[in-house]
Amino acid sequence: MKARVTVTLKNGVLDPQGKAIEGALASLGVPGVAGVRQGKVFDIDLTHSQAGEAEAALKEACEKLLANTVIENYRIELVA
Amino acid sequence: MKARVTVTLKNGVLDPQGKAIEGALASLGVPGVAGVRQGKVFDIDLTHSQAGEAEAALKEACEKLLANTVIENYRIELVA
Amino acid sequence: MIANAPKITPELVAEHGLKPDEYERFLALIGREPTITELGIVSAMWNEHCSYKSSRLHLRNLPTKAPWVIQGPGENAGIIDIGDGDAIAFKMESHNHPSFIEPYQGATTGVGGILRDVFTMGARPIAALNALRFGSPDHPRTRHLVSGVVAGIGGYGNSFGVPTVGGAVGFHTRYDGNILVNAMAVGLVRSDRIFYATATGVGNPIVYLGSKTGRDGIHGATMASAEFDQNSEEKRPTVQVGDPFAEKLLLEACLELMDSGAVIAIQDMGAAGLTCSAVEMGAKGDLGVELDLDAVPCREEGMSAYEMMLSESQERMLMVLKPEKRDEAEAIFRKWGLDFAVVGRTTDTLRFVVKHGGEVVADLPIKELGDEAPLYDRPYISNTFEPVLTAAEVAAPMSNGAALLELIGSPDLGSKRWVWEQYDHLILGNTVQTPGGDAAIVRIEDGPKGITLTTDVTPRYCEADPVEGGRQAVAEAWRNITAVGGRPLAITDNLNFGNPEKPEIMGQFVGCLRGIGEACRALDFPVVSGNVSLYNETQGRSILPTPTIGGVGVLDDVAVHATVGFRRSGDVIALVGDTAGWLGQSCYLRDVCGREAGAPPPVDLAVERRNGDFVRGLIQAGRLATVHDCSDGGLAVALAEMALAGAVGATLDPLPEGLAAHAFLFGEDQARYVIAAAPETMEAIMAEAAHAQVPVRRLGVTGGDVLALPGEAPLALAELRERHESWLPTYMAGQGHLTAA
Amino acid sequence: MKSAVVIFPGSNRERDVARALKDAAGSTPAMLWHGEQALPSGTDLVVLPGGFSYGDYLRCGAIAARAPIMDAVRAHAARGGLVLGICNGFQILCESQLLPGVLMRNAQLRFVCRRQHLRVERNDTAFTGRYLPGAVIDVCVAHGEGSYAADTDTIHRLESEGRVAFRYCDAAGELTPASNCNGSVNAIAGIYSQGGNVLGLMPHPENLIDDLVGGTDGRGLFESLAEARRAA
Ligand SMILES: Nc1ncnc2c1ncn2[C@@H]1O[C@H](COP(=O)(O)OP(=O)(O)O)[C@@H](O)[C@H]1O
Ligand SMILES: [Mg+2]
Repeated sequence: MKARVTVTLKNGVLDPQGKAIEGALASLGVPGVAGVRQGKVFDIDLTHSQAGEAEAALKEACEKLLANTVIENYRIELVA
Repeated sequence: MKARVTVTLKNGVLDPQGKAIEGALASLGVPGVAGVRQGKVFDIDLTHSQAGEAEAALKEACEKLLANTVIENYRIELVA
Repeated sequence: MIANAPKITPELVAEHGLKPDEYERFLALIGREPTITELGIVSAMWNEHCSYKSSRLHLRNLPTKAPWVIQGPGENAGIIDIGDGDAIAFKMESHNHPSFIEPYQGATTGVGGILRDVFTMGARPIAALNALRFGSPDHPRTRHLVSGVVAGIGGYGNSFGVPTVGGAVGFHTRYDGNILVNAMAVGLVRSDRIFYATATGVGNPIVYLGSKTGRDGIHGATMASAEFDQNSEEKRPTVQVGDPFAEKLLLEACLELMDSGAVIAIQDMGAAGLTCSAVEMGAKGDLGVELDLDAVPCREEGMSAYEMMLSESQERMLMVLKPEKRDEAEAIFRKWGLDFAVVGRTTDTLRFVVKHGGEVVADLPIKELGDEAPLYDRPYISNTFEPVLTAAEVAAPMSNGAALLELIGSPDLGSKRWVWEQYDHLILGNTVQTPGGDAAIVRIEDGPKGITLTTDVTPRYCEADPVEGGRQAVAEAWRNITAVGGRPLAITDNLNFGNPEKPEIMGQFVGCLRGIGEACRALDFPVVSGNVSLYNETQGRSILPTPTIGGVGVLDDVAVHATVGFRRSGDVIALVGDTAGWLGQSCYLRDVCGREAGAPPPVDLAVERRNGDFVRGLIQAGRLATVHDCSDGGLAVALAEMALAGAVGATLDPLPEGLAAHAFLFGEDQARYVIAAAPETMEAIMAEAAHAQVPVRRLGVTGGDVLALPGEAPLALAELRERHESWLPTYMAGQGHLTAA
Repeated sequence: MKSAVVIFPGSNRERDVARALKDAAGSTPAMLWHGEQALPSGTDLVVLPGGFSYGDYLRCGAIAARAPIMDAVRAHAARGGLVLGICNGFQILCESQLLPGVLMRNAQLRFVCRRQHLRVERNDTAFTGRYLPGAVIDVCVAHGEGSYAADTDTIHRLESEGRVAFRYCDAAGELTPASNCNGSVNAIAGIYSQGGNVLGLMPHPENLIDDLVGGTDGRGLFESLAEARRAA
């Protein structure tokens, strides 16, 4: 089974990376970019055969390690 | 308009971070994780009103800056 | 008149951390019910962090003056004169609570804040240090906290471009729920180019500079002063995120702006952001301030006046500018890509007026916000002292060598290389003494002058006897500077304690402060800046009293200094200072015998000075180049560190009679230095010492690749090194750990 | 020798390298803002210094590689002009495709600042003429993303064309796992362009130019440059 976990910054938390990229895109002349926020994705291979089990394991992975829940949200999707 | 750009490492490119996460999850006792690869997402606000224009701008952003196409692939999705 | 919604209820007042009588005091001051924005403002101004209401009374007793002190406490940083028109600005500050909640960002913003304090005064940062205290290594959060804090300190300092040249790391279960992150910054400024926070002139523009304002850290300052409880992990969204790149731009832009002659006054936005900075600038200059929040650059939409006044978004500054230089100033900031907005002006009303959306949302008497802040003479009780432990009451080890191996590989005494290798300690190309020595040495520009820096405190001594512990912290900082050959000039302090409303905690505070004051006076080592962090308690359990001392000294010729490592075979090793074999509160007692007991070693300040002056004189005369002070772990640990640092072993003479071997080797008597020099030089030194009535005792000779204690199997340096270097990396590689990204 | 140091907003070792150029190569460099379009005329050597050019939040050097001045640097390199990229400068050169490969996060996933031995792989270039063949020098590193990687073909080409400039090694010149401070492929610490006129390296020779501050093993690189210019 495969899954994708997407971790993004909570609203309101400063994103210096996004800010820098926004500035750079503007100076490179890419038109129409009004805001950028950067996050992470994790593509995960799982040995689970049951979706429920896989989701439980992923949730644990997010809470314990993948996301910094102080400032980040996460989303889990099973992809195959 | 909003878009999400996902940048992932090409197959075959070594991902030390993903490897380390895999190891850490194992020692934390999260079951069933057989592989992890880490990538980036960019959530982008656009002022474009036409999907075609937005996509062209995003493609330019990816080629010029967001992805290092030597080692990374990118994917563009318009979300709203 | 001021619109008043919502209604101010007692609950709301309590949520703002104001006690009922404090609120009454505020009501009396303004003569009407405050607006919510005003309540926010006063809660920020009157909390412990900004008002020093529990500590002010006692801080007044610290010596703050010396001929070389240019600026004592009260400005963003203290400043001392190091000659030739050069001055050093420095300060230390804590970011304890935020770092416990989010270690990486808590530490980054701590470093960012202290760097800003230094460059706000016109000084370019040239060095950073930090003092860290974590809980027991066995505590489930410790590894995560160490990893995040260290990565955060490095992440910010490395990117900003300042060398992190020293510090301290310790572990103790009393920090399990309250770690300490104390960061120190040191900057160089010409003594005629210093900038202050005092506004002057009526009608001058007040300018906002730097990053945009978001909802970060709202109530951060209140949080820093509130005791932790289990719910505090839910206060998470108040976490601030640091942006070292923005700070680097702010530094360059501010220094360029200062050079342009446009700046009248400057103040960084630290705790309680816009509120504290604006009030302080006005109050110091006996001026009123009017702010128009509609002009404040915001990162988020729909921010209220309350939120803007209390936001702790990082990398922001407030300045009063000469009106005629406004455009020039703006051009400089635009060049660096930073926000620049005129957000107010100085007035002659002595009122602090805040407008938002065309309405007045606050109108307060500006001086009283500071001057009339509550001041407490909190009751305190002196601690019951631990009895003196004699060596006979402390078990000897099976083997002194085995005990030494255990100590040198313990969490507190093991090498901190894993930590400081994550800090860029070499950038700027002036780090003459890197981490690993007694004090760091940083060359000033192209020399020949240098400064020497250290942070010190021994919390277990402070707990056992606050006065003695306070003295010892200052004495150790003085000694570390002396040990490299520096002339100690001044200190900054970071006073970390528990809840001052408890008389025994207040007793620790008062006692430590008395000890610090005595030592500073006796050693001509005044306090020029500092920071107080109280309420470091979780569920009623307080941290060990931890008054961290950051010391600064000067070297007239940076090439003439001493280092820790043995240099060659055949040198004679000697000990300066008397050894009674004091084992009370020693590392030996704690880490080998498993007891924390007894009175700490007494500090005789006159002896301290005599021994130190003697050692420094020899170094400065170019006659002595190998010196290490004796501190945690005593003589044996000092000798092992010298052997490891120089990769040259040593063989000790028979130990003195009449003193138990373990007391001689592991006792933590103060005012001692281990020195090494060629035999003929040492002979002359010992003769002079006898003449000057400084006790010096021959210990042995250097050479070989073992450390040979008398009557024991020699310890291979390789084994000592393995023990010394392995604890922290092994610990950090432990279960489930991943370095903070 | 006429040298120029490019300053990006987050550069932070530009003073260090300027001092090294002045002390060891006798060349006081022009300090060039990244927004400039052209190099001062007659520039022999362009240096991209260490730092965090634009905060380096995306990929190190990615944004800097697209700065206006980089077109001029490319043109200079194409003419055979000398270009030296140190640390962040090396990352920028790779992102600009003036050099092949990428610098990934250190294998241990931590920033590393320490003294580091390097093996000088050849001493017949403009950058290394003053070193003895096979010299082992003691300099320092200070980076979080310095693990050199490239596809096997590229590595093969670099190796067979003698384009590896420096490798991480121990004091004896041996390549050991412990001496490879960031897990770089083949312990690569620095590489040359095909023409040998562009050098990128992660370590900081500019911080080792003074006996008082750690040693002088870094001087050779700057002295070599000055000498190569005199010979040219
Ligand atoms: N957090 C830190 N940051 C930088 N350097 C550190 C840190 N912790 C310890 N060090 C360095 O390690 C060395 C030993 O530390 P310590 O045992 O506290 O020294 P001392 O006993 O002489 O005060 C010192 O040079 C110190 O600067
Ligand atoms: Mg010391």
